[in-house]
Amino acid sequence: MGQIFSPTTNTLAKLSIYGAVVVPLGILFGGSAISRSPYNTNVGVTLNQPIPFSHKHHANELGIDCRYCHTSVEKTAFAGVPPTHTCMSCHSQIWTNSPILEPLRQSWRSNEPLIWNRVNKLPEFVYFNHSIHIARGISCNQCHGAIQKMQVTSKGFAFSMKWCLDCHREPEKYLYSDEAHPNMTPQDQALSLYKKIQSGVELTPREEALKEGLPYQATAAEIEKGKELVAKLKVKKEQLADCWTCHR
Amino acid sequence: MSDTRVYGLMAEFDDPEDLVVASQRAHDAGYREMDAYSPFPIHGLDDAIGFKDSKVQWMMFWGGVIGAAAGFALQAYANGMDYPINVGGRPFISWPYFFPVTFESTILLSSFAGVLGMLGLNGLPKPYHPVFNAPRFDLATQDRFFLCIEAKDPKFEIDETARFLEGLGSLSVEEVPH
Amino acid sequence: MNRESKERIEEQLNGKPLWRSLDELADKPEFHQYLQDEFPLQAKAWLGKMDRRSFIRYATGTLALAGLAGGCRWRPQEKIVPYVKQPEDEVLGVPVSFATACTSRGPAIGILATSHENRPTKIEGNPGHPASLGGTDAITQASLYDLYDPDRSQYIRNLGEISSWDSCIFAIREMLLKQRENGGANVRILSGTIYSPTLHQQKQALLKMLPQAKWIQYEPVTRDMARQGAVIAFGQDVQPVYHFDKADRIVSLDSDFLMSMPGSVRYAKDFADRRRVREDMTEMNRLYSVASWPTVTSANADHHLAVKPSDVEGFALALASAVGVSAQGSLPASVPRGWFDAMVADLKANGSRSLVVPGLHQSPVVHAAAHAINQALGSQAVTYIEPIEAAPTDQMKDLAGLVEDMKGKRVEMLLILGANPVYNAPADLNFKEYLSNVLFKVHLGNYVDETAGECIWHIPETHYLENWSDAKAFDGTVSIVQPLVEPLYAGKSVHEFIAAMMGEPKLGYDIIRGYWQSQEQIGASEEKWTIALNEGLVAGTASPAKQVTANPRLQPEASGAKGMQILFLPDATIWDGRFSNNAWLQELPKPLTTLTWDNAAMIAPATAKDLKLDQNDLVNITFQGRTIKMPIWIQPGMPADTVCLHLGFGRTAAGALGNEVGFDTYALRTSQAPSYSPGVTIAKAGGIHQLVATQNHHAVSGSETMDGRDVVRSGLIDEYKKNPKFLNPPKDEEPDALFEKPKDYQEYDGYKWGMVIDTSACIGCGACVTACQSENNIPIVGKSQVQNGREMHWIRIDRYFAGGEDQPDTLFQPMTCMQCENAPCEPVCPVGATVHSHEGLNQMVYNRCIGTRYCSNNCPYKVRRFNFYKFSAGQPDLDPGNYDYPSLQLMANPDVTVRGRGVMEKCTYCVQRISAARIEAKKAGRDVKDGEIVTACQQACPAKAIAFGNIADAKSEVAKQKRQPHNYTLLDNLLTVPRTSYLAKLTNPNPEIKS
Amino acid sequence: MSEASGEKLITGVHDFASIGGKIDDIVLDQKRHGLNWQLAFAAGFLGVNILLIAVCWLLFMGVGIWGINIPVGWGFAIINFVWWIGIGHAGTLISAILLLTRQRWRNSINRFAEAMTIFAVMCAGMFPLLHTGRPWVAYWMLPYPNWMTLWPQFKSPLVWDVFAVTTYFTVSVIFWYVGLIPDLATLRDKAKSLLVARIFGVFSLGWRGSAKHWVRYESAYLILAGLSTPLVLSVHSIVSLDFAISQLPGWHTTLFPPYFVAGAVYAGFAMVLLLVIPIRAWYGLKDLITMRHIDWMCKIMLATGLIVSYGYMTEAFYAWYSGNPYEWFMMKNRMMGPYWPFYWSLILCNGLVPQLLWFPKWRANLPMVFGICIVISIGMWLERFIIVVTSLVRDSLPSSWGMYYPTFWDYATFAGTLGFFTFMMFLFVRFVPMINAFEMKDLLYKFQGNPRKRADAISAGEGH
Repeated sequence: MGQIFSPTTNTLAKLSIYGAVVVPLGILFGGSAISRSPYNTNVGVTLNQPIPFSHKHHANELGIDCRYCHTSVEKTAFAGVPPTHTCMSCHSQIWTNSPILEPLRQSWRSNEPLIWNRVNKLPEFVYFNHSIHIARGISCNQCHGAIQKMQVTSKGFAFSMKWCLDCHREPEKYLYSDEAHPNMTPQDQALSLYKKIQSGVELTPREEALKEGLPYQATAAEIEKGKELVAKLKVKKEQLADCWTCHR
Repeated sequence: MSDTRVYGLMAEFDDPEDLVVASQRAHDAGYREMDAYSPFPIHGLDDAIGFKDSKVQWMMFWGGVIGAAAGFALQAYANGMDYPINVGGRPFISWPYFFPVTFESTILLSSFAGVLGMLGLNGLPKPYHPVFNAPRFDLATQDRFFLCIEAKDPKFEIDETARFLEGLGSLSVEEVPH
Repeated sequence: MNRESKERIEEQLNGKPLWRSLDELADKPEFHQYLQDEFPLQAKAWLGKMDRRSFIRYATGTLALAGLAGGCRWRPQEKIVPYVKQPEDEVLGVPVSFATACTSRGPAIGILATSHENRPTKIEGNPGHPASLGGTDAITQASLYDLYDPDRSQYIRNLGEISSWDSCIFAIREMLLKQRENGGANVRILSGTIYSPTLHQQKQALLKMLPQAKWIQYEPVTRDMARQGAVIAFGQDVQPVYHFDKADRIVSLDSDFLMSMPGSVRYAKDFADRRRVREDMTEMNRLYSVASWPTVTSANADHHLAVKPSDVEGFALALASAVGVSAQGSLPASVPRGWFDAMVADLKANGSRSLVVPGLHQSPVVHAAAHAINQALGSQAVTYIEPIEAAPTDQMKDLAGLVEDMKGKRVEMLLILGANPVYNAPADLNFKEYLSNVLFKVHLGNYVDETAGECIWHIPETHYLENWSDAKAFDGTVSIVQPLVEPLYAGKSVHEFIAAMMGEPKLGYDIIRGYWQSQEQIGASEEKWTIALNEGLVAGTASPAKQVTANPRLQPEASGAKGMQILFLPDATIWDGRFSNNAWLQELPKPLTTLTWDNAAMIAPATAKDLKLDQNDLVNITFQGRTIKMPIWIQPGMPADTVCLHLGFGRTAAGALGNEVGFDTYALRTSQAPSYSPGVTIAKAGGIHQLVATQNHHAVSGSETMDGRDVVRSGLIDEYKKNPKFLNPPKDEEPDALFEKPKDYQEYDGYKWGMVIDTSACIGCGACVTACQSENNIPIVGKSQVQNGREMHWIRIDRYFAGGEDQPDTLFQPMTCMQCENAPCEPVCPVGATVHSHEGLNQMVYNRCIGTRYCSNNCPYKVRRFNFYKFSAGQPDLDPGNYDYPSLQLMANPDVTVRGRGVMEKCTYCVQRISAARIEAKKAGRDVKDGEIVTACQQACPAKAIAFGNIADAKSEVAKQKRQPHNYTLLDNLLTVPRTSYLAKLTNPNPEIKS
Repeated sequence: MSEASGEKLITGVHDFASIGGKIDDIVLDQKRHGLNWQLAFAAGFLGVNILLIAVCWLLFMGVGIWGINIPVGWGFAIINFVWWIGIGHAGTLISAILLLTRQRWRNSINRFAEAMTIFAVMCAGMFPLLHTGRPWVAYWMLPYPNWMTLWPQFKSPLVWDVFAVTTYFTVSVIFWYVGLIPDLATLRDKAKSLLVARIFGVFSLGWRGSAKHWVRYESAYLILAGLSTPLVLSVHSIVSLDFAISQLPGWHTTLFPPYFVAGAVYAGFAMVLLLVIPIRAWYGLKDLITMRHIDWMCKIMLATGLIVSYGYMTEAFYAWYSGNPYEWFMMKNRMMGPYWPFYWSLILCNGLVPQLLWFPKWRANLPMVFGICIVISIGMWLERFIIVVTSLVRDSLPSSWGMYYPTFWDYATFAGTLGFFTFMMFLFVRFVPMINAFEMKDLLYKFQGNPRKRADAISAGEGH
């Protein structure tokens, strides 16, 4: 029956070819972009808490040691969340009638625990141990971001497996010992960062990055030192990246 | 000197051999911008209209080569470099283990290259084409055989060419409008 | 149901910690309201929910209970719930362990109970306790499940209706006052055997208050016979304590001292210690077993004879006269003369280092004879002590007396404390019928069981992990039972109950402390008390040996009985039925039979042929005019013309899991013939009942199936002395691998974990299986799934027979993941969910597994287990009963993922324990010490047959054992290079006896 | 192929138009599809629904609803997978290998066989996916960058399967479609209504039958065939490696690849015949799919059947000759173990019954051929059952032996895929030209010259 399509259909045909290439790629990259965005990872997303607790104020401005509240951080897997009692040890004296602390007092009176919204969460099948990381001098900020800057606490990094492996595969890039205080225990080193920030002493680039909660590229020299440290601490790199180190 | 009012002249035959002969003579007569149409491939028709092309073969060859390289590289990178894991004490990179996937990717890319190449070179998909304007052209996919000398051929001169085509023993000669 | 009432209650519940709230709630009207219009089960379900809430409240941080939910964000926001005031002694995430004692089976076994955030999660043996020495048995391991059992009694009930403690105790007091008028002549108290000094004292006090009252003890499994035997032999009741470490030649007269006697756990270790062959230690003891049914003990014997129950007596008497005790009785025809003479000679030759052990269910004469023989041989391996029961009596007689009184309407008030006579009293007493003559009946028990159903009042009893108490072990040593957790429900301990009943309500602690205040071993000293608690035993309480002399008059009683005989025995896992609802024990394959979720009439293959019976055939068993119908199980090693019935099944009020499992054999048991008797008839009833065993093939070596397979290796110690490598012949040609291991694995210089299992020491009891189940959150799957080969146990005990079907030698081989260095499972996994660690572990990563099951197909040892359903959530047919069930969530080990549906799992060498130890060592800047990591199976093993450690360290125990000449790996022809290896089984038969 | 035999490939008097008509009208004239079609299609549709139910229940409950267990980790799912893949192979073999070997007789059945391949592979492809414990993460078997930095484990035969089957499917579809383009163009030009014309127009991509097109077309088509040949051989070899790579007695054998391929072709041709015999009758295609075609297919079945039987013998012989107790026990267990009836009916179905095909008169007897094909299909399924199940139930350690009892859901899923296959086949028959029209015209021209000329010659002769 002669011509059944108009010339424009040729253009359509061409377009459809490009579409067949572009659309799937778009979906692929779009999807992965979303999955890496805060929408999925919650990085930097703050949650409503019964009390707008500020690490900035307590850890940085007041300079309270992390271990004052997170008592078991260098002893066990869990850092530990402070019982009401810990808060009350100060707040029975100061801010005793500030309205934002009412939930705290309420909890104290009624013996009802405060119920916080969890910010940092690993899947059930990942077994993370705070104490050993602290024992290697890994600063809190390495994983939790610039805690001392957080008015309301939020997630510092997306805990992706790749991100964990970066360090577990090449610990020498992340392990360091503080030149300024050579005979400080790793535990103290891990937690000394904040004191330095408060005292405003000169920070090394690495510490600067930690302070800002940014990733840091170790220099060749630092990596060399890191290697020595790895050897000194008898860190078994291969074993660090074995599945059962974190999954059981 | 060519003619822009029409796409070309279409001669119809009812026998494959006639078409081959006609095409041959048209070619001898110096026509170059022409094409022959048949419901099934006819041996020698391409030589008759003086057409040579082996690009498809080469595309498929290179498709295969790339497929093989990519296939092996993927495995070597994934299991050998990016995340080498000991499975049952096997070597990280082990070509016998990697052969099957390499082979399959070779075939896959090669056939993609072939088909896409074939369509591309043939300028398909192209739902609209002037030759469909020829009134009886729908028989070209059934039981008739056509020879079309296109207007863009320098030697094309509508009456002259029409006469030439009729001289080839065609059943009919018609103008193919744009 | 009534919505707002439920909400109101939930509010109040959220308000306070669980344990207090329940008690208080029980009195609130809306609570009754709610529970009436709710089925008890559902009521339980949401009461359960509270467990979880309160548990979350107590356990901050993430605990891996939710299984493999995958890491997506569209999940409810998780909460963190810290303490208000944190307990001084608690460091979050660090398990604490307390010394206490398991009294589930009566006599105490010292244990160390591990607790995570106030939840007991694991039970281990107490190395310092004589009855444990660090080992446990399956029942002790599984007693943890009893604590969290969803079907435990949770409310005080009056005629089935929820009631309150106050109204209950008020009613009892009222009745008691009335009864006091005539000195309590119409009051009876029925309890289980008393091993608790404190309870005994309370008993005396109560009887002082009610001089005319009677206190009866009854348990289906007693030592009545042993008691009578002792009286025959010594004129007084004494109890033997055996010292297998001092015994070179042992004769077991139908006893199962390795598994089902008080002290078995200890005995197993002492026995096994004498069978651990090393290059430099080739002296073994020798065990002769004369058994009326195949037990773990007879399976471990160097010489074993299967004889009818009644023939044991003849054998004992013959042996007695052979060693010079005046006794009449001739050797039964079933015992080969040559065999007997050789044995006697062997015993005499070893004199004081010989030992004869009678079985608890054997007749008094056998016990008496055994005592006499031991004395005649001057055996050093047995001592005699005061019985560990506080008040040993003839329980069967007392029970009969009680029934008489009930019959004569002389009983007005009956207190049943932790006993279940309605179910387990002998059939001829018709206990249930006459119980209805009693007006006022009170039942204190863990479950709303058959007896509770017949009583006016029921009070939930506390689990031993919930209460204060004390108990004697097999040698008289007293342990203080201390609680690890407040009672989950409105439970009362028997001590608290009696105290309250007598009008001086006290807390369990005060009662126990009060008693020991008056005992010189502790007295007022808080220090001694603390030591007793920390060490799990009261120093200096072990009963001293008594000097007794035997001059028995030994006359045959039962011997020479003709025809088919019936034999009643406690079940290997659920004992007398008290553990019927314990899922772990029900699913634990019974030793030798590997039967699960059932009991059966065991007969010998020969007998089966005579009676033309086949496996699973239903038969009518008629004994003394009563008949029950049950299936047949044909068991190699059973004596001919004997049918062996196990007690404890066919319960009707055990709980969701225990009801209607197996067949009630108490229906045939009479007070005259509680253990064995002739005069039973078996007739085919038509139809079958599918019995389910985890190992269906009686693979007998030399037979078609074992033909040429190099699976278990065993041999004679004499051979070994000549050529230690005789079980490890050099291969004619060593096949070598086609490929080379990756460099960094060859060069890795860290730990290399490995395991050795000594099959000479392994007694095959199955404690390791339950220990593993408890440690690794292994779900149970139920009968139908086991039948389909889907049981989930990570370690199994393979059982092989050698020799003929009638009296086969038995070989046990515990099978776990072999952690092969060239693991066949690994290369076939498409997603790398099972891969190799540098420390040599075959890692199984649940969260990566997509469940192709290819790894299992390719595993030559078939030690991988697959979650065909969401077993951890009780699918498809065990809901409730698994880790999604609120109360059972508390039982889960937080250091191990609870596996979801569709993933493969297997033994991990307890990697969570490895990780913990490794991290502690790293923090301390040292290496992990040998013995610092103990796997669950190794820890539980009473015979200490398992060694685990770093094989890279030549000085480690495991490395030493791997160097033994009789160390071999399984299926080494496949070049899998397993990290788990075996020490071949060596036996020490009497060369004089030609089999 | 000699002229003489060649002529027999088209019977009756035909010219280009009439041949085209015979094929195209089945699609263009929808009234042609009568009760036969409706019944067959209804049966297929029922099967599809069964499949849907079975799959939903599976996804809801888990693979536990099947009979699989430990030790038998693979049951019906893998058996059916191998069986379906095998059936697919005949299609590729016919279209590719016979094209390379210039077997002209392929032309009338290749389109049909290729369609069969595609649908068979669809059925096959479902099973490996469904049989995983967690199908929703089965995509982890594909290599894609992710922030777990995890990849498929390329040493696993299952990953090879993924690549082999997807490649096989893609290439088969391409090959089939390329073959269709000219015929779709024909339909476009013959269509009565504009709509139909446009639909075919879209799918025929504007094909004009130009000589230049034909040149590239033919070279591409030929090389595709050249690629498909090793492909089809590789696919079933790789499938057989699922077993051969493992250590299981009865699986761990180098014999598998060739013997699997032969078996595949065997089963495939049986299936082609099962479909062709009724359809050529229903749609009056006896002139184009002639008895000679059927005869040749029977001969091929006979040949491959003999190869397969030889495979069985070799298997038994080496089990004994190896002197390996595990292997020898495995063989004895197949013959005399709990599944002995399956083994011997396998020998009957695949070894003995097909021997009837030696006799031309049986090959010419359509009901008989049809029956034999059914027997062979069953036999080939049994073969996979024997390989998968009997090897697993009795492996190295007697302690872990078990049994395998398929459940209702196993059967339902299998029946479902059979239905799905029928369903697709009959949709194909209705909406796509089931015989390659342009090749038939070509064939006609090659063997008979231009039919019209011949007709003129005859009439001229009469003129005298």
